[in-house]
Amino acid sequence: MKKRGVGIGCTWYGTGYGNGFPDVSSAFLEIHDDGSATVLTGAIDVGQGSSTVYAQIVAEELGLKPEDITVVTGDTDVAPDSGTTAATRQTYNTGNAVLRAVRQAKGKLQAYAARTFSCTTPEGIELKDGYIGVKGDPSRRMPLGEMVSTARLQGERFISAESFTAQTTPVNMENGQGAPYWPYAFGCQAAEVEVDTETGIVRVLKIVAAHDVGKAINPTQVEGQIAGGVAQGLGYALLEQVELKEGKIQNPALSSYLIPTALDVPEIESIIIEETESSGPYGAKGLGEPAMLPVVAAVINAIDDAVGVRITSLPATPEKILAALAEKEPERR
Amino acid sequence: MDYFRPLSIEEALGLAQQPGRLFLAGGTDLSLHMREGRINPLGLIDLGKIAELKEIRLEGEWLEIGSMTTFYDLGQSDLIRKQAKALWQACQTMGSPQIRHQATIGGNLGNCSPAADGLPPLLALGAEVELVSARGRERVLLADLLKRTPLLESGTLIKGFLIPLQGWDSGFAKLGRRQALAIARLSTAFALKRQDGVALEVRAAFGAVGRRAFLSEPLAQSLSGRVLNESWLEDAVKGSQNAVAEALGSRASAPYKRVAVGGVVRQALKTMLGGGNHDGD
Amino acid sequence: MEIKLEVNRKHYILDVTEDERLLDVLRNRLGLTGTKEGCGEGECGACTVIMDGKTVNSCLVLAGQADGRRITTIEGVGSRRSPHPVQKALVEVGAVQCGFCTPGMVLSAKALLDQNPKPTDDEIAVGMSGNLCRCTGYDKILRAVRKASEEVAE
Amino acid sequence: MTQVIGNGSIREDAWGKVFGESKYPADFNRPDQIYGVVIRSTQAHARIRSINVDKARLPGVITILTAEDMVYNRHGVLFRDQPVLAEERVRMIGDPVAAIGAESLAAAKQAAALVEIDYEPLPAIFDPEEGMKPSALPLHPELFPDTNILYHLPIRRGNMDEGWTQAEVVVEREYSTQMVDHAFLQPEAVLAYIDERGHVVVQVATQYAHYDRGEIAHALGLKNSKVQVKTTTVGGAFGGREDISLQIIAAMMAWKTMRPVKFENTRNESFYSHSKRHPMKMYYKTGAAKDGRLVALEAKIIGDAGAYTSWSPNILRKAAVHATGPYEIPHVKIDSYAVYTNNPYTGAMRGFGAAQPVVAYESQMDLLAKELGISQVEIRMRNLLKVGSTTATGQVLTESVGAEACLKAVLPYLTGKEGRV
Repeated sequence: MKKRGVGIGCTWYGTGYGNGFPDVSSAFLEIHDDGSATVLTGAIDVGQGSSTVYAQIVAEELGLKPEDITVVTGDTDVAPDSGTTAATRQTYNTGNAVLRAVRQAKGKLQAYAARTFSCTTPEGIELKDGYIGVKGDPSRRMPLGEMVSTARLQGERFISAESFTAQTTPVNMENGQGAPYWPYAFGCQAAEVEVDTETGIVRVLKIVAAHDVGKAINPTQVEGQIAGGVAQGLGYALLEQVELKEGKIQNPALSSYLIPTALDVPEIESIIIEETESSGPYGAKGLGEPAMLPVVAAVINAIDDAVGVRITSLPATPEKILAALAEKEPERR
Repeated sequence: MDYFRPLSIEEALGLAQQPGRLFLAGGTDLSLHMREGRINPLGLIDLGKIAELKEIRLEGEWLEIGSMTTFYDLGQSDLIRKQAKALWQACQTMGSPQIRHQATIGGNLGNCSPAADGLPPLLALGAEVELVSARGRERVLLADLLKRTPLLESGTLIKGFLIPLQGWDSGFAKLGRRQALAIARLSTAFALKRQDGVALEVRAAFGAVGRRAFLSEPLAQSLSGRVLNESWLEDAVKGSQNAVAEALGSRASAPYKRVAVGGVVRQALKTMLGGGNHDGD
Repeated sequence: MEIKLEVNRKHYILDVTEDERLLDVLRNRLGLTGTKEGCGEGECGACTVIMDGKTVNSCLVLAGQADGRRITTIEGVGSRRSPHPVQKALVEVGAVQCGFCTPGMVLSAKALLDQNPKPTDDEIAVGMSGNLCRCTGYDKILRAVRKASEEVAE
Repeated sequence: MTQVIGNGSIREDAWGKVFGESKYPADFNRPDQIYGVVIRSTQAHARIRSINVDKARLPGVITILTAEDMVYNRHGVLFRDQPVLAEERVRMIGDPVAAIGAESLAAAKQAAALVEIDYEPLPAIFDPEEGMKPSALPLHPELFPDTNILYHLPIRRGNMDEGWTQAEVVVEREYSTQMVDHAFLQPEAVLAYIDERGHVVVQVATQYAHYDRGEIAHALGLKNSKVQVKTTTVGGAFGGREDISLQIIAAMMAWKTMRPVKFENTRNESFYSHSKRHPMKMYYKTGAAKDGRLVALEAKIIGDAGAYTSWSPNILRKAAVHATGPYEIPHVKIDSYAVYTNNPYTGAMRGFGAAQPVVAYESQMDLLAKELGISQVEIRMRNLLKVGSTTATGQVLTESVGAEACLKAVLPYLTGKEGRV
């Protein structure tokens, strides 16, 4: 018989290296005299899309389009160290470094532009839609490239180097007290599953995933991280296991170490929650890792809801489910 | 290693006279076994250019399937869907689209993995196998062939399969660890000849329980000549569980499979008898 | 041994070894590195190419088996000036992350739509089920194929 | 008002990826390159009596590297406790022992099969709870002379006696999670060469090029400025490309032979060469008051570090800090341990120690709700962290605490079984 159940999982995740370890990101930036810019960081885009986030940050600050920005990463001869692409830290940490860098160069440009436009303060200078000019006075503006180009002929360069360091403290090794991580990301996911009580097979029918990311700099990529995390979490909950025998891996192949296929991952509904994190770029904090956590619990809890058995060791294989059912209903044996 | 691309069966058989040469069908398993060093043939005889081996056709009272027919071609064939439903069903879920495009039904038998998806349906459908070699031709019931060791004498080519057309319904289901790219952990095919709500004759086949796919005669006997109703279905489920328990003996997978086969059999029978999918509460 | 291949509409006569795979021929002899090797056993689909209109895992095809066949690799599908609808949709929907599975995904989707321009959601999922992805959770990939199918059907 | 932030800008790299133009490390070649193969330990724990390479010196073999070829033979993200190539001991199956460089991959593989390694098996530990016993043989005596427990974090808050007194219901269970692999789709590969400046250049897919550069320079005895790590397109990582793998061996082979060197893992080699996720055993005892408020948690978490340290202390710290789940619990006693064994070494993987306790703390919540006769949603709503909450480590959360907002957002999909998710 096939029985359905629903379950939820709520999780939290402290981002960054944490525990007072120096968590530093750096960025170099240059604004070119045609109204484009290049930013260099050591932060490697491993597929999650960090480089696009940096292009967006620079574009946002300079009033340009992301495609006007070149992001150079991962070449140690040219880019500064920005730490590991890990710990859900690259949007927050390197994002902050890039934001600081672009604001530093932009500040110089604003000061230059303020003189040009006889504006009393650099803060009165706005960069928008490819133009630089006086806020609220459309008559006083010019294309950004033109301003940079003019400045260039007068020996002005708009380049910058900046770093950002996350704030944490080490925990006390006697009692664990301290502020080991900042910021924390939160997520909650709900799963609906169908359990076949004869075969123990679990089919996941739907996942709803809500994640607090502070601010979604790129919502499409946030959804991408959520869906990818859900798929990995489903693999962890139901399928994957490195089988060891006296320390030797028994299934070192993708035909025996099974990850989910397109038919194993259900429809995923992503919900983005934005509880601003004031220390993050535009209020953003990370999502990469947290995305895979709640689904694991949601599925285990949904199995219990469906057939009344509590699986306490991952993965929740059909064998474990049938064995648990048999224990619950001895007449099934 | 030598590599041959014969254009006819005769040429292929001639090439196979030399020792150490293997017939190459789709190659999805053979090429892997070679890379892993499990086999080291002196020569490969690629059957891919012999058009005659790729045909599906009705011939009198028989449905003939060439050994080099791919799972994809079988799964697309109206003839197979109408005349050999269980086989058609097995072809929809075997491997992945890429594998189905390449793997052949003859290779499935020649490789003879315990989990070969094509064999339980062919067994249930009462298929015969046509073998050819330099020694001549032979037609043998698949069920009998699967009892031979080794399965094939060297130099023997599987020419094709012949399925008798005697009005059998059939159904297939399998159990894998995931929904695609899943090696069958258990598969079953049932065939049934019925009249006025009575199961005149039944065949029941199982795969991935033991060394090779097999037909369960006692189960078939116990289900034949009875009215098709709920208790027949439950007896089929229970009988399958007994058959699988017996076949697996003390294997580690036995405690799970001997129970789980119930659900798989139920699924195969439902698709065969109609009535749609049943859902719980 | 000599084989004749048509790859991306170009004809080749190549001298290959008997145990060479189509994947090796494409990557090492023809320099077509868009075809990826992820597992070497036909499981992940990263090495997917289209052979005579049907997708195959090029890691499971011996060079000899490809003799006389027409092959399309990712290098033969679309271009920056004129991307295939599948490629365009994958980019626009945000279905590309690390990208290692992407060429295989494009070819599976293209072959599917060539054969069945208006697939159902289930047919799309089945059509893409021979390509593993570890980053995207498939969600956006399947949406992109749906989007491309709507464009193709127009 | 932001213009670019908050909209789904298209990623530039996506175009190169859909056309198959993006280059991953295996897609690079250089003229005259050598093909490398690593010979890995077949023993979980053994002393190496001898490595005999005489038979492996076949035609086409250019070089055979062992530990002696390294200027400094150790690497590691926290402690440099992992040999680049095995010294007197191997501690896991898959430990790199030697590397062959040859004119072709086939020649390298053929030669690799002819290297004779004489192992003297040593007693091995496969269960961390066995490894914790005082009688167990220490696997890293140079770091920890008398124990295999390389990290222990106690978290103490409140008063446990008081906590259990307040508890109306108590649920006590054991949970365990398995070892898993990152299974990124692109197996490790690297191309190393000496450029026109005489610098060592390493093209690789990594999560941290600057770390790789430092470890390579260190092992080769070079300055950082003479080593360039150029990151190619990365085919997924998920933590599995944090510990360095083939980079140092390839760089040393190029440095020694002055020829480009290419290594490309098969999927099988990939499984044996990179870290895994920590299996954890988790003993949980949780108490809640009648109204559903959590009052006490006692948890013991044991993580299998495998053969080397990698990130284990940080991972078990993360497990301990997150053991309460996103809930405020006044009385807490948590102990987490990382333990060496002779299993494959474990390190970073998406979730980094916070992925395992999820199973335990969220199962406990459902079980407590059942005991108390309240809903799974209710028990969570009563305990979720909010602005102003204090965590088990005494940290006060001052802003951006979206736990309740996340739960509330999924509620419309959770209105009982009729409503369905």
